Amino acid sequence: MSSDLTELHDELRAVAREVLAAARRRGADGEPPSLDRQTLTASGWLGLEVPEALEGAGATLAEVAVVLHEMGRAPLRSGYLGSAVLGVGALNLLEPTGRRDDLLGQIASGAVRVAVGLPTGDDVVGPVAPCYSLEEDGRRLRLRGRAAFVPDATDADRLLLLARDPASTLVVVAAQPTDAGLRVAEQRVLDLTRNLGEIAAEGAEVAEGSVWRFAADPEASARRLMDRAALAIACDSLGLAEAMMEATVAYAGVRHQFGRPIGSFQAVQHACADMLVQVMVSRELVGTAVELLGCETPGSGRAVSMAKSHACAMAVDVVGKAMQLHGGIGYTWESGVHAYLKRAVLNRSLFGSPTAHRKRLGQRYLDGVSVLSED
Amino acid sequence: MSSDLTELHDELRAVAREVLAAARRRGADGEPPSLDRQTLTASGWLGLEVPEALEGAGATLAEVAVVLHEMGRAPLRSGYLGSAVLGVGALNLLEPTGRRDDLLGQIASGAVRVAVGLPTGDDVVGPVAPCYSLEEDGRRLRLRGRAAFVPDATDADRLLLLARDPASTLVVVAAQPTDAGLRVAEQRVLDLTRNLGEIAAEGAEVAEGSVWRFAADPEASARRLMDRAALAIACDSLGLAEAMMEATVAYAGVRHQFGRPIGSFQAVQHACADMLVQVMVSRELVGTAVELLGCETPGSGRAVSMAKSHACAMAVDVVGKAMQLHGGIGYTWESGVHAYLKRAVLNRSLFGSPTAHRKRLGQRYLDGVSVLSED
Amino acid sequence: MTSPPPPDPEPFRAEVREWCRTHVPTGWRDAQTGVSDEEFVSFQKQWFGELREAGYAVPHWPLAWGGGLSVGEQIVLYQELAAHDAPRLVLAFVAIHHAASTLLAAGTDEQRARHLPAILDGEIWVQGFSEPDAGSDLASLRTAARREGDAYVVNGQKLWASGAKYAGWCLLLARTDPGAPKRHGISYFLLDMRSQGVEVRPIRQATGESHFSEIFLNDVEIPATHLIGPENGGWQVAQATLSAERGMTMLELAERLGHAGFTWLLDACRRPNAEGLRPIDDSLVLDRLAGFETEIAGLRAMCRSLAVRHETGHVGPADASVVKLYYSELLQRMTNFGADVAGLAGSTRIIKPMSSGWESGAWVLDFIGSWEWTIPGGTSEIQRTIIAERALQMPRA
Amino acid sequence: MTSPPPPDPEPFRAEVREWCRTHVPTGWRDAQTGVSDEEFVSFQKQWFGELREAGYAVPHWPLAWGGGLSVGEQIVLYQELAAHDAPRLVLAFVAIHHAASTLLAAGTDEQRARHLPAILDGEIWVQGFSEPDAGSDLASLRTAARREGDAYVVNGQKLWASGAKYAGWCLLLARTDPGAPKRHGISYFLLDMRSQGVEVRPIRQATGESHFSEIFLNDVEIPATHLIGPENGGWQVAQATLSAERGMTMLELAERLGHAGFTWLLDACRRPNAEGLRPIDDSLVLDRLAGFETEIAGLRAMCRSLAVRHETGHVGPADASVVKLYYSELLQRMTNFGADVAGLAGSTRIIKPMSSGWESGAWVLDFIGSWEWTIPGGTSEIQRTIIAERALQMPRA
Repeated sequence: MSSDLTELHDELRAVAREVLAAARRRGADGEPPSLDRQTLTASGWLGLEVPEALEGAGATLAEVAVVLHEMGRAPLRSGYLGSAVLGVGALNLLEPTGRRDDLLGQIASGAVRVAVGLPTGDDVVGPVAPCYSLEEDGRRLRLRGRAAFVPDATDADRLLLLARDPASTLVVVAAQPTDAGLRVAEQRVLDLTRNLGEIAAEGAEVAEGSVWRFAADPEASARRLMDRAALAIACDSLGLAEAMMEATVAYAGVRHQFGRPIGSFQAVQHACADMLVQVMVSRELVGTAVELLGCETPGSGRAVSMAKSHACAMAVDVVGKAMQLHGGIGYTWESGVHAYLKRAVLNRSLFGSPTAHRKRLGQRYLDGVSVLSED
Repeated sequence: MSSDLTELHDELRAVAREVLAAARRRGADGEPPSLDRQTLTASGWLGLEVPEALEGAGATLAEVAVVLHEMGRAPLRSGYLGSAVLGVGALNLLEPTGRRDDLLGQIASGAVRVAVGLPTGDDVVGPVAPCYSLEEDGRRLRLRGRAAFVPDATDADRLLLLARDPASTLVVVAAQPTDAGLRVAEQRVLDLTRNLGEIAAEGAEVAEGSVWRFAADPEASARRLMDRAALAIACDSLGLAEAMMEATVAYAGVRHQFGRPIGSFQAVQHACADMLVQVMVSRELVGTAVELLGCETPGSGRAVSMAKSHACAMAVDVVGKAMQLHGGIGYTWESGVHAYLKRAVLNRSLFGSPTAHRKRLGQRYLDGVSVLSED
Repeated sequence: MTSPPPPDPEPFRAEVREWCRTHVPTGWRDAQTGVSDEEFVSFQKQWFGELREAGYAVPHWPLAWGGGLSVGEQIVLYQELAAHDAPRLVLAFVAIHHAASTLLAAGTDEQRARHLPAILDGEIWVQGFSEPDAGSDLASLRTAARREGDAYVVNGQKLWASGAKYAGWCLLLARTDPGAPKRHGISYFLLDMRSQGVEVRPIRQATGESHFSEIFLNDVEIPATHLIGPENGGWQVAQATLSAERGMTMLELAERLGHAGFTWLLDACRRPNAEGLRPIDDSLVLDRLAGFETEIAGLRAMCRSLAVRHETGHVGPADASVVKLYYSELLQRMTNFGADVAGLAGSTRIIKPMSSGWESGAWVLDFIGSWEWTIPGGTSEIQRTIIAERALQMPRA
Repeated sequence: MTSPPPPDPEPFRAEVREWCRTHVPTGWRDAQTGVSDEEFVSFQKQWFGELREAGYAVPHWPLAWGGGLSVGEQIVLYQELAAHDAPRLVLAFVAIHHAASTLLAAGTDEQRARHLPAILDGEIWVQGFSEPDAGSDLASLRTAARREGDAYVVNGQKLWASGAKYAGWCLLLARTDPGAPKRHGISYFLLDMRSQGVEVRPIRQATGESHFSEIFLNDVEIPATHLIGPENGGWQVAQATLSAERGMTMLELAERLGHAGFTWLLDACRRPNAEGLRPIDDSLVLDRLAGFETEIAGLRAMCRSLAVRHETGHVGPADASVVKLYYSELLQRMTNFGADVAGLAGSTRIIKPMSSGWESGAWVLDFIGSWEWTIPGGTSEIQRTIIAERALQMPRA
């Protein structure tokens, strides 16, 4: 990495850490912790991957990953995942059209918030099975299907829904939540720092010009988009784990029992050492995946599945251990450890469980492909 | 357990521990450690399960399990597994005949040593797939097949080979290692405390009256015999682990580093505590299986698979941890820890790996049988 | 082990089974989901009353006080209650176990006569041991009790008092001799929670519930007759009774893990996921399930052995720690696996029924709730140290 | 990180690949199985000579002494040697890494001129650090060196000296000031193993091999000119150089785990068992394989990062410990799984090839051999303490 880029990332990271920590402090009691729309817009993060010509920053997935990592460190509802990660990510994979470009610009400016209707579960291997299909109804096209656990669905002004068209080609259908035949409903989950919802299409009429096509191979593009979603969650889990590891080390340094800081007990020291090792391994895997997926390198899917399966399983272990080492305090609502644990558990399932991603890796051994030639 | 029985077991255990420890001390350098034939015969352990009418002790699997446990604590070659556990076990499942009774008596007196040709691998679920088959050749029967890793094969005077007869019924074929068409060859393994061999039958002619039938349902009886084999190994692994746990605790009490006994370091203490917990859990599972298999209770197969899978995986972990906590000394040949580790690794695979036994348990969930009704 | 073989428990088992069939309320889990505190307390008291009438509420108490079942019968009772998925006595728990065993072991005749019948009548108790700076290191507690005439005046703060908001009485540890070494200046009191100066503030837990409270004690007067055991001898009383109840309650919890817990896990694995696949059709999942069933079988057997050893007086010095450690970590691993298998849908179960145990099928909540077992009552780290030092006699640090 | 981007390593990669194709001896594993000590030494020296001629033997040394490859080129070199399953330089290991880095960091010009060319010529070294009562607690070593005129007279006993039976020279730590605090009275010597009073006794290991020896030192005279670094400053010299070689050697080992190690694991899983089933057709096995591939990928990336940080001087205080700990425990878990999958047949591989690394496909032997990584060079327990105290700055006990 060039030194310019490193400095840029350091700066982005420092600003994000400050902004997000401030937003968490502002959180009203009883309300889900969230980053308000103005602050998010002002941050410039929404347009990071939007081309400069469309008023974006023209940056890359690497910078988005920095923000995602920081958002894991300070979990809040923000709409960033729906709009900037999945929305912009989807749009950048589509054929450039005026409508697409307009929407990119509107996301960058914060004017429009987007949610993307993708499979959010264990569909990580084989042909993509989108949640929606387009049917011909005379001259019109109608949309049917239902995507569940869609990030930021209920706050979205615009919906981008991955579907198969009547020719079985993967396309993206642009819709409004208010369209007839569409229904958007929040799905309440234990993790209050995520906003997830279901988008049901019951024969919704698709407006003229709302079926958008991928610029490259649709199957590969859709899989890429889903890989991006999985990797975004891996970045988040890495951030969660890192923050909880640091919090645990800090707490163990000040909490005294038996006349000593608990951090001087070998059991606590060794548990923290294991946390660090696990976090460092995940960091490498996530970093590699961000690099490869950002460059459209072959084998990026493998790197994503490694990062997703490792980081999301690791985060549950590390945050769980953090709760344990915080003792009674860690089990209180007030300590906030629970929020990290709930998010880590949700992250583990969102966009493919560790097992599902390992199945994708394991498929290669069966296929007899030389595993090493990919390296 | 009645107090008489408890006292009997305590006495048996104490004697066995002493006899086996003495035999290990006598071990000549360079020779595989072994229990000599006279001592074994004099111990009376060979005839524990042989009926009193046939000069045996008329005891049960519970007493054999005590001896097996102690043999795990002090691993030696002895022939006990082949003759007293598998040989007597097989014979007791057969129709009582003069020949069978004679052989039982000869085993009890130490006059004849036996090996039993059973599948020794992962054949633990479904119909038994014996290693041998009987073919009709005019009026004669010929035996074909090959059993590998048969305990105590090369020292045996008599072979009992599980086979399917021409009607596909499971039977036991009694043979001599010197019979034409039979070949017994040692299979050298890393674990020097076990004597394993291959018994190949290449159309060996079966003598008149040498096909012995099971007294009860042949399929169930053969499975019972294989369960007995698996459980014998579980007892052994429990003994291995227990002995190494005790050795580690003792060593940690005398070895000093940093001016303290290493047993006062939390990392060592907690590792030893985990050993104890695992050993205690295995002890319960093995105890339950011995009780159920000894009483021919339904569900004993399930208990055996639980005991085998838990104890044999546990022993590898516990003995491995023992090597780690012994530090450099534990890695020397002289310390003897390696002998326990090699035997634990071999035990894990012998008569069904943990995975194979868990598959047998898991099959029940698929079959939709109410799992709880068995309790 | 010189005791005679226990009497055949099968007739008693048949009796309990019949009773469970006719008495365990059907659908109580749904009915107890999202209820108010009042409804919870009323349900608990009613269920306790039914058990009491059957003679099943306090089976471990001496016959004279209303108990008197043999250990073999207690094992059968808890097996059957678990097998029939009966509600748990969560509200009466401290009263019938900790309070009763303390009163029986160290109480005066008057104290027993005052409280044991009252407990059978529904008196609720809470344990006031932990403090903000005395968690794992309980002996460093600082709540102070100063003798003044016929009473002690108590000041301090207690933490992690389970069910304090419902309790009429509290088992209180307080320091009566500030000059003595840590464990030697502590006394054990029976505190009436309606006394002046007692304030209870619920603590919200990681699961969102508030089973625990802080108790603030501000110049609270406790009559000297409410001291239990000798002055400054409270630590010994607490140690003797802290693990006394472990045997049978752990057995109950182990049986529940084996019945409801494992059944729900099988159910979760049989439920098709978003892709229409059943986890149970994957050999990876079958292997994990078989591993859990095995571990639960080991735990249940260990608990039965421990209960029997309790009766014969052969309990090892860390047996209770072994069982607590193994149960709590198994519970944690199993609920973690349940949460993994349940997937995204598992996170939508945002409330669990009251009166249930630590496994309810709401996997994510159950997983988070499992820390309520690995932390309180001595963390897993403390248990390992106890096992090493007491059972294995390893040298102290 | 302000260094310029490294030059494109691809041309160098092509060069190394071509060289490996023409130079790595085919079938060396079979040929090196069951060979005598002499054949092993001769094979190692020959292979070392070939690498030296190509400029690949000591790539990490300064250019002036015969090395001079950039870190990027070293990474490529070790990746390709692993990818082509080249023999390892096990015999020269201590010489080219520990001895050389010690000489370069603390040696005099004379010492360097005497030994560095000799090492390139095949001089074998051994490390004499550990003692019977100084293992994890190395600083408590008791071998004593007493100054007498122009020489030191050494008495004591060293343990765990890898390759001592082949070595011409020894890196020796001995106590020169018995009165000073533990770490302050130790000096570092270059000991000629042919000196009077040096006796080497091989130790048989758990695997049955004897790579290690005890070294007995009985009134051994070492000329004062063979002191390296200041008298009583040996601990600091040893600390500075102990982990100096970790970066690139760990990278090499990680690459080997990723190539030969994982390939053998796949092979073992594709081999039908006694029942004719291939483990790889079980999703449980696939899941484990995928987990190992992921962990190896993480390890390899971590080693690459560490190598780069070495060059830029950004190495963290416990980075070497993190990598050593993770590698050794991963190796242990992976060889354990290999032994499990290989089943009974795995126990019949009773000998492994010389010149190989810690993975040879003889799974049970490899598993047992893995303790050679989790114990020496600081046990896993010691590594965790180092990580906690140095990287996480946790309070010392």
